[in-house]
Amino acid sequence: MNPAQIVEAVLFASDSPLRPEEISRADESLNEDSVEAALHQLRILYDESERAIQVVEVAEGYQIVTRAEFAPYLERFDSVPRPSRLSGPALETLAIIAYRQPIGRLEVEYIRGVSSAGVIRTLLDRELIEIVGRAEGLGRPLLYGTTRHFLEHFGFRTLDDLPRPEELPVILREPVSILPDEDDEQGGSDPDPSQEEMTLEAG
Amino acid sequence: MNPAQIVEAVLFASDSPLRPEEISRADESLNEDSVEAALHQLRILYDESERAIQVVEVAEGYQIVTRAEFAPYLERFDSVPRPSRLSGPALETLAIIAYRQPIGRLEVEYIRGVSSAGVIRTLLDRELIEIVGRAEGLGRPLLYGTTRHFLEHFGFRTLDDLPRPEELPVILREPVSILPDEDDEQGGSDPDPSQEEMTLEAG
Amino acid sequence: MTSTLVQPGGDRDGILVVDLERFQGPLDLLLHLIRQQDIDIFDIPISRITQQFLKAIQGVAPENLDHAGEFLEMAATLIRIKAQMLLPRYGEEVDDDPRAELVRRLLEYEQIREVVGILSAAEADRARRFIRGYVPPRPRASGRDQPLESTWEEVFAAALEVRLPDPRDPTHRVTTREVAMEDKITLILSTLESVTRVEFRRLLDPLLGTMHGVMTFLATLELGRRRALRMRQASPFAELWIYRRDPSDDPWPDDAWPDAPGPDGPTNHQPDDPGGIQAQSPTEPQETLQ
Repeated sequence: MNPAQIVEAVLFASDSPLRPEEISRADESLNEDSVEAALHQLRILYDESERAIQVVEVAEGYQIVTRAEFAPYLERFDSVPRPSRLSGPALETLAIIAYRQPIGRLEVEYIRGVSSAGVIRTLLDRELIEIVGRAEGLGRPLLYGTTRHFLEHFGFRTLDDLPRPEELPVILREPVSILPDEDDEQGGSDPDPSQEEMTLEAG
Repeated sequence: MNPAQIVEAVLFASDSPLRPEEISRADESLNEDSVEAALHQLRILYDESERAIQVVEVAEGYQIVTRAEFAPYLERFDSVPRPSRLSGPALETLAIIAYRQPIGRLEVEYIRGVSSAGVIRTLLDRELIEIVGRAEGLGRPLLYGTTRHFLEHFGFRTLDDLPRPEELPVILREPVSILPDEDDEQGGSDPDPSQEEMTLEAG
Repeated sequence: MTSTLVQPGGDRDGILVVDLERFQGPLDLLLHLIRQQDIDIFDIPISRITQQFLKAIQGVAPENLDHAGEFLEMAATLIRIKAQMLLPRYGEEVDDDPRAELVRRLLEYEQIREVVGILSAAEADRARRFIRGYVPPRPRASGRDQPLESTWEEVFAAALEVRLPDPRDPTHRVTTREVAMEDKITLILSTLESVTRVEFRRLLDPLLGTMHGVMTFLATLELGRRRALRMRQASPFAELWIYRRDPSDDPWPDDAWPDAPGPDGPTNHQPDDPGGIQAQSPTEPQETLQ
């Protein structure tokens, strides 16, 4: 049994992504480094032998999944379980929580402009978000953050896979208005809400 | 996409074994014979490349499983104890149950302000709490209390050893009722904790 | 500088006819109006946008629109900004512009919409990669066999943090639901079960915020439409009275309620609720409304 085989067996038998240190529990001969090396070997093997499955890095771990180009074949089968897609409000709420975590419900609602208790409950139920603490101050409101399952659902390795706030295009913002010292070109009296307030703070 | 790749993808993603005629539904180019040939090809490929997985034929059709000789690794993977810590919600719930036992889920949820079924299950799973009885009244809800294992793990001889200093919230220190309206102002009306939502006049 | 777009279905004022159901909320609608007309976000013509916003939400029955209260609240905000714009401005400071906070929120919301696009694309891509369908059940290590690293100190620290929401503490009011008109209808109907008339103002809880007030008013109008109650106002800005409308009752009785409101009257809005705790709807996260 070589490490790549053991890693393959463990990944194959798991129903969720596994971190290298988790995989290494399968045998004393393994450690995090040897698992990483075996994973690398396995990825190359799958690629070179043109397999329909591949090893992907997701949710801080590794998982075997089918290659995207086989989706049309698989969608024909009732026996192939498909994850359900999230609604617009759910995606919007997740977007805010992902960038602003830890964040309370009232702040989410202010950013969205609509009440969000129901959608937050749905996201909690689906384990896409979790309660990560309580804020200080009045009533100590609950704070929410994204889960590992959130990463898995969207195929992200870590939260860093999301673009940083400054990388997000803001369509409404005119290029000139980004620079505060060019205010005058916008026509004098135009207010320029302070730039630092406009960007999301990743957290 | 060759037939062996399609068959591999379908077998991998299906949640039940599939017969060749079922597999052939994946693509018009396939039929029972070409699927059989592809299955044969796949079995040889897995054997020759010494994979940890194999294609097996069971009563209901074909499926991909890990080879028997890897079972010890998987068992070990499952059984190697993972040291773990209780999450914030689990700690809070355990504290409430420890001090207010026997206590039902709804009462825990009322105190915590959030649904607690999942975290109670975790604590049951860890044998830190157990079902100790049922309450009287509607639905006879289950009541939870801490286990011997709880006492052993945290180093208490009996529950009387739990510290109850002044700074402990009254709700945990004393067996006060959590039902909010048992004082005279309410004129002996039925307990109705939801009234804070609906009270007509601000206090 | 802006050419007003007249879309199919647009009326002769050039005001866009929009399908409100498409929008996630008032900010989404505002962004749409701004984007459609190529408006400079830093110089929003508040008067025009307000008019268009009101036109867009006008005539939509509240029960047909999610978040009707929030749309109305935004309309109120726009009208307030419009009024403030008419006031003489002292200096040209950013803070002086009544539109500044709205602009900030719009830009922030625009970024969120960008992120939604990214998440949506990532989700679609991920959905094309299938995980293993069948994983045979294997014996799982019992939780008890996992070494537990948590200490009593941690449990005790959590115990010290436990806070019971006290319903009589006005600084610690718990709201468990989003503002739903259905709740307000229940509130009004249950109030009118114990009394035959009530001042509208008494239905409002100043601690619950504008949205609850708007919803309560919408609920009143809706019940009026359903002929479940009557409204009476002696003169503009006078107290609005709401009367129970029940064919078996004298519609205008001299009830003692306005003179002697008992604490156990209107608060018992769910007299049939059996369990007390159940009424709290504990499956929902509770937070304090500030």
